[in-house]
Amino acid sequence: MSETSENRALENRAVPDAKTQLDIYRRMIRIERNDDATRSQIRRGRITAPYYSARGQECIPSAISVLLNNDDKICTIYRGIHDMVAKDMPLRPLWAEICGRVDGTCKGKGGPMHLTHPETGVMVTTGIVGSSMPIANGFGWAALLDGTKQVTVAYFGDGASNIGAFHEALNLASVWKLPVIFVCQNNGFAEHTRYENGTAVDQISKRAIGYGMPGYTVDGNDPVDVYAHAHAAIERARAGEGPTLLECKTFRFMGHVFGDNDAYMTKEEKAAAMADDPLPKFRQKLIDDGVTTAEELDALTGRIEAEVNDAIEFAMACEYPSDDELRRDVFAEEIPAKEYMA
Amino acid sequence: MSETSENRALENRAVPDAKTQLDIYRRMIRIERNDDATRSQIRRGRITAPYYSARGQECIPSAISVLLNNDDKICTIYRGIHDMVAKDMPLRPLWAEICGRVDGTCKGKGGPMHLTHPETGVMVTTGIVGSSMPIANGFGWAALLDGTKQVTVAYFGDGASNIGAFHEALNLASVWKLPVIFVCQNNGFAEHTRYENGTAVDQISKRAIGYGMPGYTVDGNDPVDVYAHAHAAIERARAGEGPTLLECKTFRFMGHVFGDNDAYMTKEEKAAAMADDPLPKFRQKLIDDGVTTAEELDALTGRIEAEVNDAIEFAMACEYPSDDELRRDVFAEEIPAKEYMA
Amino acid sequence: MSTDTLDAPVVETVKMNGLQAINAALMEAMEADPKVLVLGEDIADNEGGGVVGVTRGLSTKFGTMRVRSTPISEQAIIGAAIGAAMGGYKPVAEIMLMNFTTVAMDMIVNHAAKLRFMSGGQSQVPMVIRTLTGAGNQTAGQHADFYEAWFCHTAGIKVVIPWTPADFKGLYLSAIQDPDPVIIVESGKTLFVPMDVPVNQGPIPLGKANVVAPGSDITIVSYGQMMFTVMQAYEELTKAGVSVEVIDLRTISPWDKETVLASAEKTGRLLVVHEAGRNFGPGAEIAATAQEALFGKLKAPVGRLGAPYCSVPFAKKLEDAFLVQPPEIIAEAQRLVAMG
Amino acid sequence: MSTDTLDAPVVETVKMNGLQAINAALMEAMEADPKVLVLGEDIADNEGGGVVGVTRGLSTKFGTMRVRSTPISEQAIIGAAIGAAMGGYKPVAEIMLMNFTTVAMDMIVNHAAKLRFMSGGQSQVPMVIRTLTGAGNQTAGQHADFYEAWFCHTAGIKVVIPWTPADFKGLYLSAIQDPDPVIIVESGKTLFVPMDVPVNQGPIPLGKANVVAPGSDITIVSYGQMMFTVMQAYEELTKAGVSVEVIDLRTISPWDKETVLASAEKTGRLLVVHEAGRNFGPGAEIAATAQEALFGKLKAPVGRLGAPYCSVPFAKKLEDAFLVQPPEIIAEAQRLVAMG
Ligand SMILES: Cc1ncc(C[n+]2csc(CCOP(=O)(O)OP(=O)(O)O)c2C)c(N)n1
Ligand SMILES: Cc1ncc(C[n+]2csc(CCOP(=O)(O)OP(=O)(O)O)c2C)c(N)n1
Ligand SMILES: [Mg+2]
Ligand SMILES: [Mg+2]
Repeated sequence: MSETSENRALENRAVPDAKTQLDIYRRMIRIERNDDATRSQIRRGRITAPYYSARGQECIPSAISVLLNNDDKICTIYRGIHDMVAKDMPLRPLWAEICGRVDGTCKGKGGPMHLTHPETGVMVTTGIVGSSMPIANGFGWAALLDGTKQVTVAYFGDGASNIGAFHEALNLASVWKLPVIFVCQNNGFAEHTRYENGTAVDQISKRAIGYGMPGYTVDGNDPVDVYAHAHAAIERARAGEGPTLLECKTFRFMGHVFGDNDAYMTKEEKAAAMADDPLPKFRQKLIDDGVTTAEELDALTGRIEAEVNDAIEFAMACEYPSDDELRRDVFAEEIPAKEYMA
Repeated sequence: MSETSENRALENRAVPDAKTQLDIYRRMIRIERNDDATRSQIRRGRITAPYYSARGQECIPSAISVLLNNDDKICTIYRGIHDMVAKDMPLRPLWAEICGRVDGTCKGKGGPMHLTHPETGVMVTTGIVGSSMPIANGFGWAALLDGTKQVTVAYFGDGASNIGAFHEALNLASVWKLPVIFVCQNNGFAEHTRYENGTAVDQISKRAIGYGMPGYTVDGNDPVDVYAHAHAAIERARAGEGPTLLECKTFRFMGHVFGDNDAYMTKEEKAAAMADDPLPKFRQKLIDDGVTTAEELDALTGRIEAEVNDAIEFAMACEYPSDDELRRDVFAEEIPAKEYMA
Repeated sequence: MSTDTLDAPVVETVKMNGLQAINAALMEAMEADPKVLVLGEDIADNEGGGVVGVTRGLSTKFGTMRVRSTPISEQAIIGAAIGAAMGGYKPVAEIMLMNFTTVAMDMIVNHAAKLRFMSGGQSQVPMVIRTLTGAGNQTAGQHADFYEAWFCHTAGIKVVIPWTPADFKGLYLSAIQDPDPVIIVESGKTLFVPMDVPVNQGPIPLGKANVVAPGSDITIVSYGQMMFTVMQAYEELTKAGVSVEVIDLRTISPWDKETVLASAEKTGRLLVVHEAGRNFGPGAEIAATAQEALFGKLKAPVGRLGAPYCSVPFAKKLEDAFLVQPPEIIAEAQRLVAMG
Repeated sequence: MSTDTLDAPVVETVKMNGLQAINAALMEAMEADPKVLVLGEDIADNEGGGVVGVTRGLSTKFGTMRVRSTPISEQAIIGAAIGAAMGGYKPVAEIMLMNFTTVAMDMIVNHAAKLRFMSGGQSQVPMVIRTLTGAGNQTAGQHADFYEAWFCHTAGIKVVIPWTPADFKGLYLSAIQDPDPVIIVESGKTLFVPMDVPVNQGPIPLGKANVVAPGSDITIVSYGQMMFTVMQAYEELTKAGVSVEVIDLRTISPWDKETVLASAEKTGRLLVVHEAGRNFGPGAEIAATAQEALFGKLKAPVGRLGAPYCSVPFAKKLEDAFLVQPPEIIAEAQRLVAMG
């Protein structure tokens, strides 16, 4: 798509091969099936937490995650389960967590907004707009000190690009040449506020100019476009050349939070956005390009549905955490029961 | 000087007429004489407060203030006495304040870092880096609601352009089209840190691109250049077209704070900067251009020195505030003596 | 939380929830005084009139110059409110949730609260900060904290946490016209439970506690949504023959020492209950003050109940354990009564 | 404040000021453990080694990858420290003055303090936040506040405020190796007054108070630069025949209840003195705890002295009136002793 005035168009556009495309699709459908199941469990009253669906945004973390190793890290936000699923976080502890069980990745103490799974690089999930970015820098600094080629991806929304933490983090990352990729999932809305009513620039990628780093506006619904730009950004980071800002344009089909009635958008714009649903489009392309067949994709979907169902059943069978958990993990050392209240 | 890539060069460069040039010079020499007196009083132990000299930066607020009306407002910072003096704040209450006397503009409770004088539009002086900008926006909003053509100038340093408040304030001002001029006095250092070691962009004015507002890098030691750009920014603001970012390049001759030994800069760069001292240069230009004579300028300086000396004498004769002041101005209603401690 | 409670019928006489009461107060204040402004994320009607609907209808009635939605920029929100307040207006700024005050603390603490003092009285900052918080909806560690103790410890800002819809109306009317900054915390359920509101509910003075129920054995002081829990305990204690005087503090800073101390002196026993953490919490100040003012006059030490020393947990079971529940209040009250 | 005190000779045995002691602790910690990092504004030697010189020499010795000067971006500073800590390092982050923690509260409170809990123990954030504050130099309303009460009220972060250079050395060594976030407040004069330091001063455990002087009539608890004032009062009180037990709290959260309560039980009287505001201040928690634990055992109410409810004023005369002075401590101690 378009690049900011300061940034030349991407010169070497990496193209995902057939296997990689299939892997991107696998991640996308895993996100979509998982999201669908989550909403259905909420409707049935089996989950009671607030839920921020990323339906419609599947392509972005999927096309990025195929370029990441297991030990590459992500810092994400309340609307971030898709980022984790794309990073191949296992579903059983994920579901146990969003159901508030002790076998959840955070023992039921964090819930969906604070899911954490260091084994797959899911380091921080935060509910404070803008806060994924400053922390991502710290992982970048650690990687430089360790002398590894690890990169960290910081995910955030378009609205988050207007908060102070964004600015401080991007400037610091650039001054320190940190291996961090700042990925803005621009879905056109911040809660109920339209992009242009909160953001004074037509493309968030232009803000990269102010930090002396490359910035690109990418079609977030096109796996090939996301892949090409993420590839360049990750290569740059691994080469020690510093951070990149990727603005990936997309849409969230389910509103801000489960139960949202979309009153702040028109039926037409929503319909237009949904017509650009990245999933069926990419599915068709894979078939049209001869990368795979409808049957194979259906089989894949079936396997993923089984994985999701298994995770749900696992979660529902888990125990709730003991009240003693309130005294644990406050500090490394458990707080003794007698001091509980103070 | 240069403009950012997104901003065309200024089209109609306003030129200060002879009278205006003289007025700019008057403000500059008033700043310089006042600063010199302040440092000498500190050396003599008659003032004990931390002092952030703006020696070298006289031109910026002087060339801007000739374009401001009395009811236009400024929000400035710890290094901001030059901004106030340029705005024609009277020197008696200023000196009484920095000497901690009850006749000071803040009754001795604020001191040099929090000088306030609404009668001349000196609304806020703050010691927190970056905080002049968000508050300036509020005055801008009030002016729009009042339907006046008042503008507000927010002064800040180059280092302050790296803090979150800068980002939030400039974005909001642009979205709301507020009549605010953001003036960065870029003196090349933030405390002891060189510009390029803290700031990831070669010109701060480029950050304006990220807020969809005009941004200019100006020679802060050239009154004619500052005047032209400030004129455009103020006209734009008064016309309801929104904010502008002006980066004015300059140097602070006296280091960060009184007593600074300049260990973090080279002798050569300091000498080079001082060779560009805006004061003697402008004085010579006024004489060369036939705007005035050396004698007239000397007489002006004499009058200003008398004003400064009068203010010092006034201040030194003032009373110290009563301890009851600790109970006053916490709230509009005075806290009763018996509740003093709680 | 439903977003539709604002549409519930508001009849001329009585029932209204907190959300409707605040909305009514804002409507009235904006109508009466053109200097009153409202700003915050999503607060105008184009953006749904606030995430839970508190500000619904205001921008349609008073226009988007007086009722402005903002970017997600809490420092800029509070900064704009400060400047507008100093410029002669009376802004009501929303920080969506109390945890998000953390990104605006400089503006609130170093500026809003201090500018009058630092300027020797020249600067006036008559603004209200509205913010919502409270556990009980499994929003976990970053969406339910009570930080009123921080603001009570900060000189120059008043702290109000109403319980009833009538108080919301009355305290909002006072806060908006107060010459100094006031932070009003909308505490969870208090927005959604309908109660009776006098038809022409006028201003209720800041700094005055409300004796909700008279009693003689023990004084229980609380505020915000914890008042619902206290009232449950009160019913049980009353049945058990314990005569409880219940005080709703309403304003936490400056708090109504006179009313609280007079009551504690009368009953001889004092228990403070809040949702904020017990450790270094607001109850500590009340207990410290009471033990000094009533030294030798109390029959038991001042009791304090508050959240344990940990973050707000996610799992419902843990959240229930985290929150002070009626049985704890009952047990603590009975323990204190049994002491002497 | 002179920036040259670091250059004063450090002899093998004894005298050292707080600044030199911290510098020695950082040197030792960085030498012994390659995971220790330092970051903050102006902290590397190119930038003068810190505004008052605390970090001088570190970057020259350990390089600017481990000792990094930062932009003026406190959120980014604390964020980078959090991520590095989770990534296996032990960062020591400087926030130049405590008032500037207000721009980083989200990172400190919602993240550093909570990540271990919210992740069910998976995330570890072993970091130290260093910050300087204190009135006495006419830096006025935005450069001298004590906010330790806020951090004590926040679960998951420890709060340390040393007085002596030896304590600085020992408490820093412990804090750097602590598995959890610790905020250490460098309190005004404590950086600049030389005192004796044991040559091989090792770690001093967090959470343990120090009984500085034994006594039998009253216990006075304090910390930070206010200890100097307390010691002046102590001398006078001793001369006047009042036997004072002085306790330097050192760690304010979690505080050493055992030592303080045992002392107060012994003397029967307790006075808490701090520079932070009295209202809703740290002393309230200590008083509230003591009145409960020692109900009926104290001969007088717990006394509290702290700053009045206003911003730090500029004029020297007002600053002196703002700060607790020895005569106030003496008068309050004698009042309490006279009570019973
Ligand atoms: C500091 C802060 N302010 C406000 C909020 C409330 N809030 C949660 S999500 C959100 C909108 C964020 O929009 P965007 O960044 O575009 O992300 P999206 O939700 O669209 O993915 C807001 C305002 C918050 N969580 N944190
Ligand atoms: C939030 C905050 N962080 C740090 C400081 C300490 N400090 C005071 S001035 C200063 C340097 C500011 O540099 P710049 O913005 O370039 O302004 P200058 O002093 O050069 O005029 C710093 C870091 C502060 N006052 N506020
Ligand atoms: Mg969005
Ligand atoms: Mg500078």
